[in-house]
Amino acid sequence: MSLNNLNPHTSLQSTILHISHAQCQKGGEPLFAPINLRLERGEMAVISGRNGSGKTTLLEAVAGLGSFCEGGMEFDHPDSPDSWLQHSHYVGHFLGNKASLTCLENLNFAATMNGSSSHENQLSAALDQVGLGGYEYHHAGDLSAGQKKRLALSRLLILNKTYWLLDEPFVNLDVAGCDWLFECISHHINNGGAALLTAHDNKRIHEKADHLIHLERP
Amino acid sequence: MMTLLDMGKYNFFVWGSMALFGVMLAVDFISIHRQRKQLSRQIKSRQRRQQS
Amino acid sequence: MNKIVKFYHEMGSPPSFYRITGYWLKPFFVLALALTVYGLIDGLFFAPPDYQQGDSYRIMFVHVPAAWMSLFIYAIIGVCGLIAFVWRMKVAEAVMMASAPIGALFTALTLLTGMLWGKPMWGTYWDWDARMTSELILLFLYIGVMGIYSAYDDDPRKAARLAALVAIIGLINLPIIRYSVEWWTSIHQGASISLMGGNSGIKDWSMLRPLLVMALATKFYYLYSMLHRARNYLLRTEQNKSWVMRQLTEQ
Amino acid sequence: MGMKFWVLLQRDVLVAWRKKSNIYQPLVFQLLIVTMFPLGLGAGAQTLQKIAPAVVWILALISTLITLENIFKDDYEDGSLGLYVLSGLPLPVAVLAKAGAHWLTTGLPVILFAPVIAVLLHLPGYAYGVLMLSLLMATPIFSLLGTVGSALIMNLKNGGMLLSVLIMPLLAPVLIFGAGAVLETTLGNNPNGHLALLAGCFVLALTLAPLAAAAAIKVNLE
Repeated sequence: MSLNNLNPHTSLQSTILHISHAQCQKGGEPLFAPINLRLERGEMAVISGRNGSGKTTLLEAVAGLGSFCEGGMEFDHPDSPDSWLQHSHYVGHFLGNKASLTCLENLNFAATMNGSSSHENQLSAALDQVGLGGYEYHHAGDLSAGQKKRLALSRLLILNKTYWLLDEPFVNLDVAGCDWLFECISHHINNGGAALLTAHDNKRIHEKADHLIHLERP
Repeated sequence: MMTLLDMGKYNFFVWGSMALFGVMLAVDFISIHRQRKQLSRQIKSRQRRQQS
Repeated sequence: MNKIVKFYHEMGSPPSFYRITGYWLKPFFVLALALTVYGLIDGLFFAPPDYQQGDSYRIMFVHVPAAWMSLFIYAIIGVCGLIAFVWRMKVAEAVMMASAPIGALFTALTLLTGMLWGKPMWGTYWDWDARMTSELILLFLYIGVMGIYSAYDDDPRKAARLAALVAIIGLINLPIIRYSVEWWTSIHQGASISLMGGNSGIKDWSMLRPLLVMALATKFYYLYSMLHRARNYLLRTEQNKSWVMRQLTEQ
Repeated sequence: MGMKFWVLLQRDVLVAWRKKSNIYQPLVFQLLIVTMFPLGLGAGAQTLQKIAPAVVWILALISTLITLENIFKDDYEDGSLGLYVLSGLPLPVAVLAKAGAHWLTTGLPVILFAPVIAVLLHLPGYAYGVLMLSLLMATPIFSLLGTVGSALIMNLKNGGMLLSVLIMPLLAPVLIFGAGAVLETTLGNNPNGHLALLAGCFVLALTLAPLAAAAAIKVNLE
């Protein structure tokens, strides 16, 4: 699987994501001790913690689908301050594929919703890259768990967003998939992208991470 | 005295309404206090659990 | 002027709201009890019988105040819902969720006493009269608010905000319901002697006095019951705050 | 922004079209229930005719009510809610798109199917026009209020019952005006009063429901 036609990122202004002593809560109880993070382009942060420590809740809060009960986050971007949604994409535990739509339709929907061009060949090229070559007209519901994960990850290749928010991306992927994903993330980082992901059993990603956040009890 | 209480043939309806009024407000009154007692017991035991 | 502002600020913060309203509970209850006893005795024994309905109209002294209360309390729930939703005030959430049960109770009381009054007056326990129908729909509004709150009982803050939203939607909808139901009955069966409409015709002060006394009595009881539940609500939702423990150990 | 609105609407119609069940479900439900009325009331044309306006209307309302629950529930469960909530498309506009898609896939078939139910209940011929017109104005209201209800119970496992309790008071006036219009025509009077008020309710729902649903989604996502 070649990575050459990964579309280059937009102009390389310096953008920084600040998360300052943030805490999330579930049922009125704070889930983890306050955390701080300063994520710039070209960096990767990995969040780890035992099950139920609030990794997904934290990632959803950063993506904009949830909220912080303490502290908060700012995204300072030179020309448009509150454009976090334009610069980030979230692939969550619930992958976001519509079961009764085909892979192409799912991808096309995600692309148009985020305003990036969606030519047929570009979409199928992305599907090839994630190893879903022949599955363009296959219903997303009939795919295996790993293939569904790949379909969700293929969105990242189409929407050129600088900040990738991935919730346990390596789960359900086979060895080849993990290698490809590791390769793809590193390529994204080297090209001036940034990634914030949760993973707890993958040694390789922990070594590559610039920031390692472990969620402690509150 | 009895004539005073007699509401003509509407005894059942008038006294029924009054009884209903009394009973429902009493139920509300009792449920408040039961809720209160149960709540303070619950909080105190939680406090003891946290200190121990 | 700053006395009022200070009072407003104090009522806004849960611990001082809890402490201040603690003193008002006893007086409200005593007042409510006294007024009820006086109103009922006055209404049942001293008010003259109605020339048309004889003594059955005395149910009005319980039915009409309850009906007024059911509407009055929903208006309060709607306003508190608006405050709680826009300014996220904990005390407004407490007052809203504390008023809902007592409001539903008064609505149910109105429906039941209305049926008991309907039997002697119309000959049937239930008649789809304009006021009774909108009272029944009001009961659904109350059940809606309480239902959405208890559905999300794992996260009290979110449950309160959703209940506030449902209360606001209900408040906007209330006049529409009353108007459409009024309009609907006026087409089908002409203006029957509606239960609540009857009292506006009362000229006799000795009939009106017990009614107003009872209306006041139910208001005081509402305040007592609501403040009590609001304090319980604050205890429950602020459990891990320090002031809760202090308050409990004092009493 | 308009493009995103159409894409979301298109996707929803496509999903509904692929999974034909929620297009047929209301129609089969109506047929199922309408056959019970003659069995219960006897097949006399007079009795059926008297209740026809109300029954046709109530069946249309209830059959749409049961499909309202999963307007947002499906999207919440498979995660695609995040795609359009985080896409920069204003939430009320997204809600409008969802309501429009739901209306196209369930409201329209209910309107087209209503005459069939009316024939089964001996509704007089001259009332069909007003029936279709009143349903044309009412079914969008069902969809719009449905988005509010569905957004409120989005992450509940068994919220269907609660949705009906929340929506019923809002639908009461719509039912009064809608069924009233059809009833008036069967009695030979002029239904314009009812239809005008129904149109009023429609405009109210069109403007307020998206705001309420958007607020409910924000609260539910927090």
